[in-house]
Amino acid sequence: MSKTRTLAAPGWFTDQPQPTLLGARCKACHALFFPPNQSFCRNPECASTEFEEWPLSRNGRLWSYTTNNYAPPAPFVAPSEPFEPFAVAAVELEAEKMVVLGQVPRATKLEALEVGMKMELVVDTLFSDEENEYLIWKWSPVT
Amino acid sequence: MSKTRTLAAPGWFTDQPQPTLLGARCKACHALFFPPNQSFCRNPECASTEFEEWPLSRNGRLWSYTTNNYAPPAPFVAPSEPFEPFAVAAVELEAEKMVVLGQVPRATKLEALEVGMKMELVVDTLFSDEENEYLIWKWSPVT
Amino acid sequence: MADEVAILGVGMHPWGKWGRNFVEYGVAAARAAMRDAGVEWRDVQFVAGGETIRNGYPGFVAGAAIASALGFNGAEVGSSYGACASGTQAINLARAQILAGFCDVALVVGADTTPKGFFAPTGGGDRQQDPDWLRFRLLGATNPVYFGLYARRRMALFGDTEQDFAMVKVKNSQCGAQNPNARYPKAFSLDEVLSSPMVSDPLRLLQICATSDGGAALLLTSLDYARRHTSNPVVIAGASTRTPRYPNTHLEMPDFASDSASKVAAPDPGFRDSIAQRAYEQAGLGPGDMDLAEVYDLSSALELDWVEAIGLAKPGEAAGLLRAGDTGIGGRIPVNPSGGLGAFGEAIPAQAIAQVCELVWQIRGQAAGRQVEGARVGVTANLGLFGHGSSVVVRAH
Amino acid sequence: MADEVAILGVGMHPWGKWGRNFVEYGVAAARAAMRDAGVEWRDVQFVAGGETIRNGYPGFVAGAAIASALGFNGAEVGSSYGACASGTQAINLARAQILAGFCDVALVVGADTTPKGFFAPTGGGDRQQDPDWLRFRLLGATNPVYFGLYARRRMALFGDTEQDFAMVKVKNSQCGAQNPNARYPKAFSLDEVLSSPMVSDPLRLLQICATSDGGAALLLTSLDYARRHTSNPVVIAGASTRTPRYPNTHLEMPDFASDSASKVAAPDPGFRDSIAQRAYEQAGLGPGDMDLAEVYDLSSALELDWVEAIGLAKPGEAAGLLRAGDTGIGGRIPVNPSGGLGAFGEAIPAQAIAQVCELVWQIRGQAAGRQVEGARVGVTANLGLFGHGSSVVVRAH
Ligand SMILES: [Zn+2]
Ligand SMILES: [Zn+2]
Repeated sequence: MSKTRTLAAPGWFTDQPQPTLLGARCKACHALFFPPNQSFCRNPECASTEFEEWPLSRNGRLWSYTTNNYAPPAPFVAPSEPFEPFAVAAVELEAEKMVVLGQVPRATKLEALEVGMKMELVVDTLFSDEENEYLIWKWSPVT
Repeated sequence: MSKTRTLAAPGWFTDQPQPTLLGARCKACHALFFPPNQSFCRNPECASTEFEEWPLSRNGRLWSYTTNNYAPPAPFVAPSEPFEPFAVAAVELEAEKMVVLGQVPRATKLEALEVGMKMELVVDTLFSDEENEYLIWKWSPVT
Repeated sequence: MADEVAILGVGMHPWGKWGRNFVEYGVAAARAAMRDAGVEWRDVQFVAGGETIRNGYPGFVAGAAIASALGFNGAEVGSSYGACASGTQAINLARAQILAGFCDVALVVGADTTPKGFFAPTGGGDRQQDPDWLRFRLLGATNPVYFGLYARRRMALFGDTEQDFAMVKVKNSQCGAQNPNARYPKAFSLDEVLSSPMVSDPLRLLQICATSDGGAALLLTSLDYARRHTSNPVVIAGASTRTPRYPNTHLEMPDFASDSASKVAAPDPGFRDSIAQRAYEQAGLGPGDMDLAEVYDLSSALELDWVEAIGLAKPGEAAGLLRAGDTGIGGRIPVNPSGGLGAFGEAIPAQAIAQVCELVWQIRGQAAGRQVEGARVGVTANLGLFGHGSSVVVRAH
Repeated sequence: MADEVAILGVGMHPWGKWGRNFVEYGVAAARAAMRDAGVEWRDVQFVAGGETIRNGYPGFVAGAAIASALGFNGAEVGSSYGACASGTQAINLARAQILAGFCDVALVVGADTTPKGFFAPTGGGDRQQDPDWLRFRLLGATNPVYFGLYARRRMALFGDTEQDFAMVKVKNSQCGAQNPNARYPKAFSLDEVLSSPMVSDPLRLLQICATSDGGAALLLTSLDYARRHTSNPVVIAGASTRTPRYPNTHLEMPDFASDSASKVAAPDPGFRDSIAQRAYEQAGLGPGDMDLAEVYDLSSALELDWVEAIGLAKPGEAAGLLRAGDTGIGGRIPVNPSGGLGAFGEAIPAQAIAQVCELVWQIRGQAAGRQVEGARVGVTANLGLFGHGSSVVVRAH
């Protein structure tokens, strides 16, 4: 039986029609936020509490990267046993002038990463349970 | 099968040879404390951290009393279903110059209580599970 | 006498059971206080938050959580916790920052979102070392049990009656019915109070305060800053966050026993009587100078204890004041003209701040429907678990 | 320039993994600070506690819990929380109480008992609304992940090397080996650091700070009071508990993203650079006046970020200072002569206070084995989750 593909963070990203992070844009001052679940506009000159969904750039430059060589504690769930190290990337989006974190797909070797390189958003498995394959956004080098 | 009689607050009271609350007495300044699990002498003129077990008076005067007409929330466990209201007493110990709380046995009617009356310490059921009858100190009018 | 700071603005989010995030109430109260003061958020230099321990990490850093929601403006920040005294701790923090010359404009905010029913100990598990867990487990000693013990003690010692206690609720509910921020806008009759279900004898459901969602805020400034905005500021003349002196011979919630006075004599005054005394000393005023008071009516009967503890009546004489109408609107010394916790319910980090809001509205003459005529100076009193005294003296400048 | 208070006494409970109640460490540190000051507990008028959120109710009311264990003496009390900045919030509270004239003698205490391993979010359950829970769930973003990102960024931007980062640890461990209060009394070699297991590339196990049990305390007094006890008090000349200005373009732990600067321009200076600036302003001093600094080396590489943020080097030049030996004992501006968090580990409410303890010992010339000769003035810097800046300037009077 195939598992249900389930977004691990509904509303934060989509894979339709293509992998995209969903920010929130203040309806009053147009300030952008990610994650999108904002109750208040955090621009101190703006008292708005109304936001609209705002897709973020799908590409950016690698601001920095690192690894988890040991399994993080719960509530992290490893996708496989034994634990395999993986990389985490921080990517700078030019238009949005912000840096967004994401895991790097397991297939990408650490040696393939370099600060400043072009990265693109992909959607990949976070972990699976008996019924669901949970999906998450990740940052992958542009090939 | 008979249940094991288990003290619900070991070290705070005994039923041998007779029901008695066990305070802690500071070895340096002789200040008394209840409950006995003190790490520091709370007399501000004393820096001692050493205590000895000190039995408290078994009798006192009823300082005040009240009832629980509704079941308290967890971690309270009612001894029976449906919940039966019960009284709680605050008893003043003359020698110790302190007031100590305790439940009143279910058999005692509220009307039997009067501030100032003589009370004595008894040991009674707090609640039971499949293996244990948990015991607790209670205050009962002297008959 | 201590130096004074101005309360240039006050604000609340109405209290109730709204089920939203506590930050929403805090932001609403803060914005109301800034509007009331005519001060912009960008001009606020310090944010003092009263913490809530029931709302995850944002609750622990309430000052920063609310500043972030308002939009970080580079202000300095602090978050304070002292159970029901948290609000006074936050006031005391902000007041001293101003008086020490570190800032001119400080925002004090408290807000909470509360669970339903009795307050139970936070967190789960078998916590044999936690006295707040053990009092429920071993005694079933809920908060109303302590209120019942105090009430019954008054009946035995002073001859107070169940009708006296019910009259406190009737008096305060008349005020609450006139307060747009109160949770219960209903004036109860004596009969309704006395026919509500008994909870902890001699106290009935309508005499025991509920848990509420709500928020309250103050905009505090230096006197110099205030004078540029208004010709008649209301000021904080004294504030107390005092702890007990050992031995505290009063049986305090959530303890199993009072301290023993067998080896060290009980202090005089005792803890409760000492709390407002500290605020009076700073203000250079005494109980006789007060025009009104907001006190900690967790139960109707407890208001009478506090009327005595803050020196408005001698021990045992508070019920006499009540019967004479002295503590009602129009009386000699109105107590809880806001409606008190009986009309609001507890929103822990907000309640000590809300007491100060009411004094400000009264002193400005803005308490329509519950106005204490000629109010010029008032006092608040309050107490948090584990020895947190709380009292503020507020006066017209 | 702001008014000053004296640090008449300092004290610690040694840091380690003792597994006892945090109150024990707090009481030991407090008693050590009072002994150091020659002040009796009965003379303490205010207790400011840094809270711990991992030790149940007593941790939330740390000020009262420690005052109670010392024996309630009627002092006023406050408990402050701002994550790793909690200690500076407590200092700021106590300092202002003294400067506002509310008291002459105040005790500041922080103590913690920590769990083993990585810090994980507090509490259980499925907390889809809690960013501190979600960062573990969705990203596996432990604290070392953030440290690794910052370190790799330095390598790319400034040409720092893995050896530079390891040298920070080597330098600090030499100091820690001379500090009787440090948890790790061992001077590590470059080889030992570089052969320890990789945790978050480029950072290895010996470059990432552990979680510790420990306590630290200060006895603060008015200058007048201090002069009656000593002819040369050490004083707090400035302290900062600043929040960011929006947008904060630095990627802060535990966030998923930095703020966007697309609609509102990033402030200048940025958050980290603004923190010590506030303390310098109060002190009327600048980075060039400092003789030493204690900064927030959660990782070895992070020390370099802080050396720049507090103005001891221009951006990108901190590794140059390190290589030249400028930040070691005997260098131009020694950094973390205590051994830093690398040698102590994190005891959250104690660490900002411990930084001040070290500055006092250094300024008094009591830091045997790690003494910075001629130390007269120093600065601390630190940061707590959710926007809590922390910095203190300490100097000989
Ligand atoms: Zn906006
Ligand atoms: Zn003793």
